[in-house]
Amino acid sequence: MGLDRKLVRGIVEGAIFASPVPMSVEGLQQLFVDGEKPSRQEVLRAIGELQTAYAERAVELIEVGSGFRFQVRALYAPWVGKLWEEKPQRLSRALLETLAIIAYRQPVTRAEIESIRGVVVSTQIIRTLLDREWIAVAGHREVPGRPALLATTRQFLDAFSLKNLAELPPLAALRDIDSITRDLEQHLAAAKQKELPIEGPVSNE
Amino acid sequence: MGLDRKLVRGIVEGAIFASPVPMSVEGLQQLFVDGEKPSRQEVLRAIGELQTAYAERAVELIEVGSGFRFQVRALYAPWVGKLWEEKPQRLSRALLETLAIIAYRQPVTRAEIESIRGVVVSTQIIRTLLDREWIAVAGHREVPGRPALLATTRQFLDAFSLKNLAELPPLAALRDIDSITRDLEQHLAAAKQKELPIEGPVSNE
Amino acid sequence: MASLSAPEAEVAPEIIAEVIARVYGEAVTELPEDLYIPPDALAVVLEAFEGPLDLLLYLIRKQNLDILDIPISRITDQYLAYIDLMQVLHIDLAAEYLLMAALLAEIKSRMLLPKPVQTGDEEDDPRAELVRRLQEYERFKKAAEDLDTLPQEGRDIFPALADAPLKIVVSEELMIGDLPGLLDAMRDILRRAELRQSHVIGSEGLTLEQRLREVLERLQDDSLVMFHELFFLQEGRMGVVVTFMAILELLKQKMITLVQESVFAQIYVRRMDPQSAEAAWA
Repeated sequence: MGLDRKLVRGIVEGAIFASPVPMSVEGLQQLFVDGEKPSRQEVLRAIGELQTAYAERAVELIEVGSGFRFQVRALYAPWVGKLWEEKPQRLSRALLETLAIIAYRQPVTRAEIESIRGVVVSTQIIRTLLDREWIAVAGHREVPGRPALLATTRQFLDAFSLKNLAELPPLAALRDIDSITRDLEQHLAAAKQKELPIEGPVSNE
Repeated sequence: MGLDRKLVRGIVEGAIFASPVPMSVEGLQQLFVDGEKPSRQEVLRAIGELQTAYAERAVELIEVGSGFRFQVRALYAPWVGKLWEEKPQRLSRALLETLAIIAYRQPVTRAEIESIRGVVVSTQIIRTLLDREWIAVAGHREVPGRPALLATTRQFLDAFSLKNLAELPPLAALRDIDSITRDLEQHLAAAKQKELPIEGPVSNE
Repeated sequence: MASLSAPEAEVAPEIIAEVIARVYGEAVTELPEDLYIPPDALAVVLEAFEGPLDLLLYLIRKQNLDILDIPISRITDQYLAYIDLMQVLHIDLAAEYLLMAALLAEIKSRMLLPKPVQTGDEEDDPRAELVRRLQEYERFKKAAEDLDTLPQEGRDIFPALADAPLKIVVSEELMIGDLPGLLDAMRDILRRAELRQSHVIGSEGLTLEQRLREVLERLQDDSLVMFHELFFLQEGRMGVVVTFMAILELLKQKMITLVQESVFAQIYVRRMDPQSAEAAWA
C-alpha cells in the first residue's frame, strides 16, 4: 500500500516549493489519489525529514498559520532583501489583470482567475502580489485540492489610493478587463505622484 | 577579501529561491555591496556547488534564458501539478504556430506571419503572447504603416526551458526554400516531359 | 468543368443521393470520400484546420501525395467540395478559404490550357507558388508541434520558490535602532502583567540563568515565537522583568534573534543557530 516513503517526501518537498501559498497537511494529502494517499503522520514525518535535510541550507521549512512553506533564512535577508529594494518592477498587464479580477471577484481561486482571463496565471504573478502584500489568502474553497481563496488587502487600497473597495471603478462592463486595468494603472500613477514609497524601510517614529 | 565562500553560496541559493523570476549572474552579483562583490567565477562556482548539493533533492537548479532558477523535478510533476485544480489549457495550434513563426523567423511582422499561415492572425493570439511576455515588439519595419516587428523574449525561453534560441528544435527536417524550389523545378520539368502529372517520387519525411 | 473526380463509389449509406451542393455549376450528389463525417462534426472539423493551407495539406497528406507533385485537379475538386459543403451547412468560412478556392481554380484552369511555346525555361509551373507556400507552412506546422513537446512551465515545469526572508531582521540593529519598539512591546506586557498582579505568587527565587534556559527551550525548534508569548503574566512584574533581561542577554550573546516584518508588526523571537546554541548550553 501507499507510495514509497522517499517518493512521498519528494512530492511534499516539490509541492511546498511550487505552491505560491503555504501548504497544509490536508492540502498535501490531496495531491495523492485515494489508493496512495499518505496518512497525516506520514506527511508530518516527511516534513520532519525535510526540515532536517534543509538544516544546512539557505532556506528553511517552517510552519505558519495556514501551513508549511519554505522561507529564506533571516541570515541572508540583508542580501536577498535587495531583490525587492530597487526596481519597482513595472506592473505587467498580466499582473494588473490578475489583480483586477481578484479585486472585483474576491475571494477567488486561481482557477477562477484563469477561467476569466482565459490564460494560465503564473505562480510568479501570484507570488509577486503576495510579496507586495496586495493580496492575501483569505481562506480555502472546500473542494478537492482546497485551493486558496485570494483577496485584496489594505495595502492594496493604499497602493492604489483607494479608501475602500467601493471606490474601485464600477464594473460596468463585466468582461472588460481592459478598461479596468487601465483605470488601475491611472490610479497607481496618481498614487505614485502624490508620494510615498509603496513599501520600504520606515524609520521609527 | 570578499565574503566567506559558504556565505556567498547561501546568498546565491536564497536569492534564486526568493526571486520570482530567474536570476542572472549579474543580478546575483548586484546583491552584494562593492567591497564584497564576488566575481562571476565565484558566483558560477557557487551555482555549481548548489547543483551538486541538490542532486538528491526534489528540486533542481537549472539555467534558462534569463538566468538560473530552481524547479521541481519532472518526476514529481504528476502530483505537484494537482496544486492547480484545472490543468492549464493546452496552447492552441494557432497560438503555437504563430509563436513558432516568430521564434524561427524573428523579427517578423504580423503580415508575414499571416502570409506563412495563410490566415489572419487573431488579435487575441498576439495579445495573449504579449501578455505572457513571450513576445515583444522589437521595432518597426520602415515601410508604410511601420508595422511592428515581433520577436521572442527571455521569458519565452524561460517558459520552454531553453537557454537560448539555438536550443530550439531544429527546423532541419525541412528542406530550405532554395532546394525545395530546385527540386520542384527539376521535378516539374521531368513531369512535363512525361506529360503525366501524377505520382512522383515521394520524398517528404 | 471537371466534375468531382476523386471519390468513386463507396457512399456511406446515410448520405442521401440528392443534390447537396453545386460546385461550379455541377451538381454534387455524393460527398467525397474524405467527407464521411457526421455533418454536426463538420464545424468541429473545420475548427481543427488552421486555415486553407492546413486543409490543403490535410487533403494531400491524407492521400500520401507529395506536395511537390500535387494532382491539382483532384485536390482542387476535393477542396471545393469541402468548401461547398461548409456553405451548405451554413458554417461560416473565413474569407481565406474562399480565396484559396479561387486560387486553386485558377491554377487548375491554367494547367488545363495548352502551353504557349516557351521562350525560356523561366516560366513557372502555375503550382510553384502554392507548393512553396505549402512547404513553408508545413515547416512551421511541424515547428509548432515540436515547440509543444518542450517542457512547458505550468504544464510540465513548476518553479520552486521560497518566501522572502522576513523583512527587517535585527539583533543588534534592533537593540539600537528599534529599541523604542522593543520597549513599547515590553511596556504593554508589563501593563498586562500588572492587571494580573492581584494574584501574584510570591517570587520563588527566579534566577536569570534559569530563565535563559527556559527561553531557549521555548525556542527549541526553528520556529518563530511571538515576543509576548515568552512572558508569563502570572509571574507578575518581577517575572516579566527577569524574562526581559534574559532576552536582552541572549540577544547580546547572539543566541537568539528578533524578527519583525515591518515596523509596527509583531516582534518574533527565534533561535540563531540551534547547533551552536545547544553546544553552548550543554
